[in-house]
Amino acid sequence: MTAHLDVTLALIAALPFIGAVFPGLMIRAGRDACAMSAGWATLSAFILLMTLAPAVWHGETYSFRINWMPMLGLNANFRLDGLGFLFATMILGIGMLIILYARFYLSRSDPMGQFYVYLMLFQGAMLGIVLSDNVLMMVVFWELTSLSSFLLIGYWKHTPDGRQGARMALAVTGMGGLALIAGMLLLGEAAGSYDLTDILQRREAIQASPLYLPMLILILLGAFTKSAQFPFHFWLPHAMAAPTPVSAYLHSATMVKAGLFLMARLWPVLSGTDAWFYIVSTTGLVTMVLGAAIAIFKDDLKALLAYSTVSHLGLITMLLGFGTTAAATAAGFHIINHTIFKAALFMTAGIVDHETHTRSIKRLGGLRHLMPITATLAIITAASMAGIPYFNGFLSKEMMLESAAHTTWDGNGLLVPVLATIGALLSAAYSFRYIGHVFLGPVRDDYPHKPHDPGFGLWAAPAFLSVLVLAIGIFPQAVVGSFLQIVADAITGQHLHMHPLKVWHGLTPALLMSAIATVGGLAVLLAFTPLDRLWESLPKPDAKRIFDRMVETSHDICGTIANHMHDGQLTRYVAIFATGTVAAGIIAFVTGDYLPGTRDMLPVDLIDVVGTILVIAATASIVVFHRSRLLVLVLIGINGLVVSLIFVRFSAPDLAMTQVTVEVVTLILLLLALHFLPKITPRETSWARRGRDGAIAIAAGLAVGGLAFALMTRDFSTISGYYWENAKPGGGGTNVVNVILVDFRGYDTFGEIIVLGIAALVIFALAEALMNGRASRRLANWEVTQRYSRDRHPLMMVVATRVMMPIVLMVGVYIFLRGHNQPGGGFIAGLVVAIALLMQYMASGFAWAQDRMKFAYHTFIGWGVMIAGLTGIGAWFVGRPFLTSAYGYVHIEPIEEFELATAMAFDLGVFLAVVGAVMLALYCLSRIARRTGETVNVTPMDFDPSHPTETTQENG
Amino acid sequence: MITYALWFAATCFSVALLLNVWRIGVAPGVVDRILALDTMVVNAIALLNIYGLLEGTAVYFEVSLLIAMFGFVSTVAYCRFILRGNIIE
Amino acid sequence: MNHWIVAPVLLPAMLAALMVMAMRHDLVLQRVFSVAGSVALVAIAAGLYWLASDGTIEVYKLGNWQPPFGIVLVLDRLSATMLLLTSGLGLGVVLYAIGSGWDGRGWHFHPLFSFQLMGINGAFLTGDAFNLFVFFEVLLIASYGLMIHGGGGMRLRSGLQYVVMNLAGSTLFLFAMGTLYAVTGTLNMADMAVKVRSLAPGDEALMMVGATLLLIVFAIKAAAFPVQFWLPGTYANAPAPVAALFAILTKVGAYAILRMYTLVFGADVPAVGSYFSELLMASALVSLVVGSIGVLGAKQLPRQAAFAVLASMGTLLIAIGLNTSAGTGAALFYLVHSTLAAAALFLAIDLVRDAQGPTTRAPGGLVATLFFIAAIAVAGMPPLSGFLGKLLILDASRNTPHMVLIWSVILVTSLMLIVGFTLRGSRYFWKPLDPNWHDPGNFDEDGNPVPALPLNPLALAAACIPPALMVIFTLAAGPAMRELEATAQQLRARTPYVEAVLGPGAFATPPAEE
Amino acid sequence: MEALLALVIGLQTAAGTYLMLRLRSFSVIIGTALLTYAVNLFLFASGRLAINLPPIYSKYAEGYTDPLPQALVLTAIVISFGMTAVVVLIALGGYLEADSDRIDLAGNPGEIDTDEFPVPETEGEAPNSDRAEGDPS
Amino acid sequence: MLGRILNRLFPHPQLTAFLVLIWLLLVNKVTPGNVLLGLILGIAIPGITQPFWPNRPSFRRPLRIASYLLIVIWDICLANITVARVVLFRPNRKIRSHWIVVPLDLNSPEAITVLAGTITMTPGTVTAMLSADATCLLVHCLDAADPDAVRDEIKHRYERRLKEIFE
Amino acid sequence: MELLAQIVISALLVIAGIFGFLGSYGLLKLDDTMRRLHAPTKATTIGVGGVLIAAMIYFAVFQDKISLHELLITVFLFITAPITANFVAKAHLHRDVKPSELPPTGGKYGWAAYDSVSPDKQPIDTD
Ligand code: NA
Ligand code: NA
Repeated sequence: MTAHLDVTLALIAALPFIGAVFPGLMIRAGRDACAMSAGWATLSAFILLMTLAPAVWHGETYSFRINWMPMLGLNANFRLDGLGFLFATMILGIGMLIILYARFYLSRSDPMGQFYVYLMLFQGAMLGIVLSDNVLMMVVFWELTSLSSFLLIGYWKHTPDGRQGARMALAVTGMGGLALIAGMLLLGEAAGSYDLTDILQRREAIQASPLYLPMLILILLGAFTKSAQFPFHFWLPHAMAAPTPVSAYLHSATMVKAGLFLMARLWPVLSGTDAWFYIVSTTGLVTMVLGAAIAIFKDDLKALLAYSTVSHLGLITMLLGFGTTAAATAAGFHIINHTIFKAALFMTAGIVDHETHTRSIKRLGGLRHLMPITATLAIITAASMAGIPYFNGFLSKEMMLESAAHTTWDGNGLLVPVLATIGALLSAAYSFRYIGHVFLGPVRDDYPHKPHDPGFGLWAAPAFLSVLVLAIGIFPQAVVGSFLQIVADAITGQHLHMHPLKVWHGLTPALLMSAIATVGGLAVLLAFTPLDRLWESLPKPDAKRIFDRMVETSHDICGTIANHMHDGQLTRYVAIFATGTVAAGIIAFVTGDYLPGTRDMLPVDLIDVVGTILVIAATASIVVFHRSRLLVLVLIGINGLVVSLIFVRFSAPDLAMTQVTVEVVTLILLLLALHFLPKITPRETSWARRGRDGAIAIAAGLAVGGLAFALMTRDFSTISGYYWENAKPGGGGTNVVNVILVDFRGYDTFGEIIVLGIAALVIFALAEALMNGRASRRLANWEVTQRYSRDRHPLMMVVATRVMMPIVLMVGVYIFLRGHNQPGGGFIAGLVVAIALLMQYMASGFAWAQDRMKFAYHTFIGWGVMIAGLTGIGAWFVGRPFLTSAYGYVHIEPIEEFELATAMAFDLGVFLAVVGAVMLALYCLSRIARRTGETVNVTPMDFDPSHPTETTQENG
Repeated sequence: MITYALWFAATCFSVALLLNVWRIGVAPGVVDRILALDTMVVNAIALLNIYGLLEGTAVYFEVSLLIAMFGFVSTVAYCRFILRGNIIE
Repeated sequence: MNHWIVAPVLLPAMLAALMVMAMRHDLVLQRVFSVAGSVALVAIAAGLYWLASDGTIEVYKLGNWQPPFGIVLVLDRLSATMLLLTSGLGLGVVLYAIGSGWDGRGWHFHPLFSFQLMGINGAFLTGDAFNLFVFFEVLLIASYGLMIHGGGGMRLRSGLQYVVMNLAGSTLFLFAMGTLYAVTGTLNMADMAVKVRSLAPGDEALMMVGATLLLIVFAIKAAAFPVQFWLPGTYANAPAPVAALFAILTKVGAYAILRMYTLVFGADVPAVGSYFSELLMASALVSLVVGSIGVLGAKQLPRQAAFAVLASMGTLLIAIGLNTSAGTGAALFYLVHSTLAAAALFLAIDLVRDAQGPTTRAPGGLVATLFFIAAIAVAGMPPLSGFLGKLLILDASRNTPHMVLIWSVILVTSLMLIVGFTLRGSRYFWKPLDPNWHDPGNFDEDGNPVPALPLNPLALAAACIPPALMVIFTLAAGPAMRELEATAQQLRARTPYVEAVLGPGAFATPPAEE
Repeated sequence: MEALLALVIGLQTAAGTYLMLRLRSFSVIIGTALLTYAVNLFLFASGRLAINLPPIYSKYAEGYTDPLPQALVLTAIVISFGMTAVVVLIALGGYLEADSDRIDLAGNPGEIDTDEFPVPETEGEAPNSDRAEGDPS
Repeated sequence: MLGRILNRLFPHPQLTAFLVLIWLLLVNKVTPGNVLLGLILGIAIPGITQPFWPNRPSFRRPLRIASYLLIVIWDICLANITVARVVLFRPNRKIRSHWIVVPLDLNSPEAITVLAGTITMTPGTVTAMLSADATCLLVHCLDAADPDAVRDEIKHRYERRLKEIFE
Repeated sequence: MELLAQIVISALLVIAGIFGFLGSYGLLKLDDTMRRLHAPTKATTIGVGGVLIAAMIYFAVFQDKISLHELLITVFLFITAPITANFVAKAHLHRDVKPSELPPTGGKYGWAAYDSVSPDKQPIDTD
C-alpha cells in the first residue's frame, strides 16, 4: 500500500469547522442562508473527498501530518483509507441530506443558525474521528462529538426531556471518552506510538503487552458507551428528545457508529484474543437481543427506532467480536446498510411526527392512505430493516447469521446461532410493527393533526436513501461490491478474497435462520396485543429513573459533603489547620536527624523571672477574661509592654520602640472598633469544645515553644557579620538595624510601607462601602445603649495637649533624624507623629481638628510611596540598581559636620506613608462614628472659662 | 555600692510590677485595672532606666520616653472609651 | 545590570501611588492610567520573557549589595513565564472591570489592582525568602481590599474568613522563616539551597520542620487539602473580576512550591528525598477529589466555579508532586491553562449575571458560548488546553508508583466535573420557556417581556480575552510546551540558578539534576 | 534564659491559638494579635539571644547581636499592624452589615439551591454618588 | 507690621523657647547645629500646631514660675512621705478620705489645668473633676482631719500664685 | 567626689525603689478606687524622678557625659500624670458613682461628667 501526503485531507477535516462559523454569523440572514452555508461546506468537503476516491479505491492511503504536541505524541495526523473513506462518505453524504431535511423540518421559531453551528461542529468532530491517524487526536474529536451531541440533544432547551437526555448522553459518552483516553495512552505505551499507521503494525507487541487487558477494557468502554452497547444502551433512546434530523444523523447514522468505527479501526491489533471475543461478541449479542425486544413494545416511533438502532449496533459489535474476517466483512456491510435505511427511517418518522403532531404508534395507523409517498419510503426502509430479500438489510443480515452459525461460545455451538436468530426475529417483528401499526390499517379520524405528504424538500432525502436501499438490495455486487472489498480490507488490514455479493446463495443455515426470523417476526406482530400486555406486566428497570436517581443522589451526596466541608465554619478550618500544622511539623521533625543544641544559655536574673511572670499572668488572664472585651484590650497592653521590655533586654531598642508605638496605634484602632461591637463575648461553647480547643492550643504552644528552644540553644553561622562590617562604610549609618531596613534590605521596607498604604486604602474603601450599605442604615439608627459622660472635650486634656503635641512632634522629628545612627527611623517617627495628632483628636475631636488642619492623607501615602520609590530609582541615573544608596558629609561653619544620605529620603517616604496610613484609618473610623449621629463641635473644649461666650457646643 | 542600690531598686520595681499584675488579676473593675496598667508603665520606665544604669548604657532612653508617651495615650484612650465610647469623636 | 527586571514591581507600585495621590477622584483618569499601565506591563513582561527565553538567568542586585547579603531579583524562564501570564490576565481583568463597571462600585479599585499586580510580580521575581514573605503580604492585603470591593454583608463576612485564614498563614510563614534562618543563617534562596545541602549534623530535623511549615503556607495559598476550606466562600463572594484575578493568586502558591521545593528543598537533599513530593501528592489527590465533589454537588454557579478552581489546583499539584521533569513541564502547562480557564469562567459567570439583569431568563448567544467554552476548559474536555494539560499529566505520571491511583482520580474526577457543569449549566442556561411558566421577573407591568439588559461591549470583549488566550495557547500548544519544558528543565537544574546568584562554584558539589 | 523565652513564646502561641478558635471575630483578632507577639519573638530569637549588645556602633560596644532578625521583625511588626488594622475594619464592617460578629457563617452558604443568581444586596447601589463628599482631602 | 510678622513667626514665643530647650534635652548635646535645628523646629512646630491653640496664653510674671515649681517640688517630697505613712501604717478603716470642692477664682484654662495638675501631683490629693462651667474643682483627699483646711491651703498656696502668673 | 556621687546615687536609687514599691503596694492595700488613685503618684514622682536624677548624676560623673535628657521623661510624666489621674477618676465616677454621692458644685452647673453648659442637641448626621 502506498501512502500519499495530501493537504486535501486536512482541508476536508477543517471544512465543517469553517462551515460552523458561518451559520453563527448569519443567524439574522435567514434560514436558507444558514442552511446554505452549512450545506456549502459539507458539499465542498464531500467533493474533495470524492477526488481522493480513485486512489482509495486502489487500496492506497492518504495521510497528512501537522505537528501539534510532538512531545506528547499528540499530533494532527490524518489518514484516509477504505474504512475512513466509508465513514467520511457517510458523514458527509448523510450530512448533506440532513442539512436539507432540517431546513424544512425545523420551525420558524427554532434558532436555525445555532442548529447548524452545532451540527457542523458535530460533523467536523465526527469527520475528525474517522480521519485521525493519531489516536490521541481521535480522542479529542471523540470528546468533541460528545459535546456537540450534548448541544444538539438539548437544542430544544425548553423541554425537560431534552435537557435530561443531553446530560445523560454526555455523562455516559463522556465517561466512555475518559476511559478511552486512558486506553489510548496505554495503547500508545504498548505500541510505542500514537499513530494508527504505526499501531496497526504492532499487533504482536500490543497483544503480548501486560497492558493489553486493561487497555482493551478501557478502549471498549469508550466504544460501548458511544455505541450504546448494553449496559450503556439506555442513553440513546433518551437522546431522541433531539430534533429528528439530529436523531437521524447522530443517533443512527454517524455518532453511535463511532464506537463501531473504533472497534473496526483497531480490529487488526486488538481482535483475535479470547478477551476480545468474549467481551465484544457477548456484549453485542446481548445488546442485539435486548434492544430488539424492547424496541417491539415501544409506542413512541422514535423510541422504537432508537432501540432498533441499539439492537443493530449490537449486531455489528457482535460481528466485530467474532474476530473472523468474514464477520468483519459482514460488519462493514451492515454498517453501510444500517446507515442508509436507518437514516431514512428516522426521516420518515420525523415526517410522520411533523405531519400528525404525534409520535405515538397507538394514535397512528392507516397513514398509507393519507401520505402515500411517506408510507412507501417507510415501508421500503423498514423492510430492509426487517431483513426482507431485495432490500439491502437482508444481505448483511444473512452474512451475520452465517457467521453466527459458525460461532462456538465457550464450547457451545448453539447458543450464538439461536440467540442471533432470535435477535433477527425480534428485529423483523418491530420492523413489521412499524409498517403495520403506522401505515397499514384503516384511516383513523382522531389524529392530533390531519396529515398529508409533506413537500419535496422533506421527503427528498429519505427518497434518495430508499433508492439506495433498493439498489443495493437488488444489485449488491454492482453497487457496493468493490466498495465493500475496500472497506473489509481496511478493517481487517488484509487483502481479502471476497465472494461476489449475491441475493441468493443457496440453501444455507443462514437462510433457514432468516426464514425463521421473518416468519417469527410476523407471528409476533399478529400476537402483539397479548404479548404487549405480557411485556407491560414484566418488571423492567427504568434506566432513566435509575440514572436520574444516580445523578441526583451523587449530586446530593457530593453537595452535602462539599458544602459541609466548606460551610463557612472558620473555627473548624483553623482547628484543622492548627492540628495539621503541628502534626506535620512533628512528623517532619522525626524525619530528619536531630542533635540537641550545645550553645551556652544566658543566665537568668530577677528581672527576667519577673518579666516571665508578667507575660504568663497577662496571657493567662487574656484567656480567662477573653469574654470581657475592654478588659482584654487592657491585658493585651501588658503583653505589648512586656514584649517591648523583652526586646530591650535582648539588645533590640529599635524593636522595643516599634513595638510600643505600634501597640498604641493598634489599641486605638481596636477601641474605635469596639465602640460599635458588642462589649461582651457571650459564653457559647461547650466544655467539650473548649477542651478540644485547649488541647489544640496546648499542642501548638508546646510545639512552638519547643522549636524555639531547640533553635535558640544551637550555634550557627549567619550572613549577619557582613551587615555589621558594612553598615558604616557601605551604608553610612551606625544603627545596623536601620541600615538593613533602609539600605541592605530597603526593598523589604518598600514593600512594607506599601502594605501599610494598601491597608489604609482598603480601610477607606471599606468605610465608604459601609456608608452605602445596610451598615449605613444601622449606623444612622444607632441606639446608644450606654450612658455617656457629658464632658466630651475636657478642658484639662485640651490644655495639656497644647503643650504635649508640640513636644511629641519634636520627639518625632528627633527620632526620625537619628534613626540612621541610633534607634529610631522613619517608621517609628511616623507613628509618633500620628500619635501626636491622635492626642489632638482625643482632646478636641477628630472633626474639629481636621477642620483646622486639612491633611490629604491619601496624598501622604502616595507621596510616601513615591518618594521612597523615586529615591530608589535615582540610583539608575548613576547606573546603579534600584535602591542603591549614597551618603556624604556636609560641613558649613559654624555648624558641625552632618551627614546627608539617600537613605534619609527613603526613610522620609516611609515616614509619610506611615502618617498617611494611620491618619486615614482614623479618619475612616471617625467617619463611621459620625454616621451614628455624632455631632461636630465648634470650640476646642467643652467650656472655655476665659471665653465663655464662644462656647456654642455643637454644630450640625 | 551603686550596683547594690541598683539591684535593690530593680527588685523594688520588679516586685511593684508583680503587685500591679496581681491587682489587674483581682481588681473589682476595669478602671482599677487601667490604673494598675498605668502604674505598670511608670514602674517599667523606672526599671528600664535602672537596667540602662546596670548595663552602663543610655541606649534605652528613647524607649522609656516612648513608653512614657504611649502609656499616657493608651490610658487616656481606655478612659475615654469608658466615658464616651468613641475616643476621637 | 538590566533595570527592566524591577519594572514589573516598580511600575504598578508607582502607578498606584500616583493614582492615590493625584487622581483618586477621577475614575476616568484612573482607568486610562490603569489600562496604560497594564499594557505596559504586558510589553515589559513580554520583553523580559524574550530576555529569559535563551536560558540566561539574570540577577538584579537591589541596592547594589552582593548576594546573599542584599535582596536579589532573579529573572529566569519560570519567573518570566509567570510575569507574562500575570500581565496578560491583568490586562483582561482590568478591561473587564472597566467595561462591567465593577471598578466604580467601590473605592480604589485601580490602585489596589495595581498594588495587587505589584505584589504578584514581586513574589515571582524575588530571589530572597523573606522578601517573598513581604510580597506575599503585599499581594494578600491588596487581595483583601479587592475581595471586599463593593462591600455587602456576605462578602465582608467571607472576606473576613479569607483574611483570618491568611493571617494564620502569614504567621506560619514567619515561624518557618525564623526556623530556616536559625538553621541556615541566610535568607537568600540560592544561598539557602547551598546551606541546606551542607547542614551541621543534627540540624536536619529542624530544617525539615521549617520546610514543612513553609509548605503548609504555600499550600494555603494554593488551596491544597486540608487548608483549602477558605477558597469556595472567598471566590464565590468576590467581585467577578477579582475572582478572575485570583486565578493567579492560587498559582503564586503553586509557583512558590515549585521554586522552593526544587531549588532549596529538592529531592537531592538527603533528608528531603521524596518526602515533600509524597506529601504534596497525597494532598493534591484529595484536593482534586474534594474540588470535584464540590463541582458535582454545587448549587450555585459561582460556588461551582470556586470548587472548579480547587479541583484545578489539585490537578496542578499532582503534576508538581510527581517531581519529575515531565511532571514539572506538565504542571507549568496546566498552570497556564488553569489560570486562563478559571478567569474565563468567573468572567463568563459575571456576564451571565449581568445579561440576566432583572429577569431570571437565561442568556444565550455569546455569553452562553463563553460559559460553555470556560466550562469545557475547566473540566478539561477537548479540544482546549485543559485536555492537553490533563493528558500531559497522565502521560507524565505513566510508570510512576501511583500511576493507577493518579489516572483513576484524574479520569473519574473529570467525569464528575463534566456532569457537575452540565447539571448546573443546563439547568441554568436551558430554562423552561413554557408559556405557562410565568416568572413575574420576565414581564413588565403590562405583561410585555422584559428585555435582558444590553451588555457592555468592552466587558464582553474583555471576557473574551482569557478564552482567546486559551485558544491561542491550545493551538500553539506544541511550541508553548517546548518553552515550558525548557523552563521545567531550567528550574530543576538548580546549579545555574545558584551560580547566577552566588557566582560560579557556589555549590561545592553541584546537586544532581533529577 | 532561653527556656524562659521559649516558655513565653509557647504560652503566647497557645493562648493565641485558643482565641483564634473562638466563635467571635473580636476574639479571633485578639488571638491573631497574640500569635503576632509570639511569632515576632520567635523570629527575633532565631538570631539567638544576647544581652546588652545592641547592633549599634559605639565605642563601648563589646560585640553585637544579630541585627538581621531584628530588621525582619521590624518589617513583620509593621506588616502585621497593617493586617490587623484591615482585619479589624473588615470584622467591624461584617458586623455592621450582617448584624453578627460570629466568625462562622450561619447556615450553610452552599446549601441554597438557586438556578438563578442570588443578586447581592449591595450591587444595585452605586457608591460613586458619594464620591465627592466622601474624601477627606 | 513687624509685630504681625513676628506674631506669625512666633505664635507662641514661650512655646518656641520651651521647644528649643526640649530639643536640646533630646539631642543631649549643645552644639551650634543643634541650637539652629532646635530653633527651626521651635518655630515650625508651633506654626503647624497653632490652629489647635488659637488663643495665645499670657504669662504675666514668668519668673514666678520658677518659685512656683520649687514650692511644688518641695510639697511633693513632703506629701510623699505623709502619704507613705498613711499607706504603710494606717489601716484602711482609719483613713479619713474626703471629697473637697475647691471654688476657683481662675478662669484661664491653662491656669486651671496647672492647678489641677499640681493638686494631683502632690500625693494625697487628686483632682477628679471640674464643674461643667469650670468654676470649681472636685478634689479627692486621701487622708485629712480637716478637709476645709486642705481646700484653703490649695487656694492659698497654689491658686493665688497661679493667678499671679497667668492672669 | 566619686564616693559622694556614689552615695548620692545609691541613696536616690534606694529612695526611688522604696517609693516605687509603695505606689504599687498602695494600689493593692487601699480599699477604694478613689483612694487607690493616690498611690501611683509616688511612683510617678519620687520613684521615676529618683531613678532619673540618679542616672543623670551617674552619666555625668562616671561617663563624663552631661546627660540631661532623662529630665525630659520627668517633664513628660509631670505633664501627663494629672491628666491620666483625672481621666481615671472620671471613668471611675462615671462608671461606679452616682452624681448624688458627690458634693454639689454649689454653682449653676453640675460636675462636668454629668452636666454641660450647652444643652445636648439632637444628633445630626454630619456626613
Ligand atoms: Na495625687
Ligand atoms: Na495631690
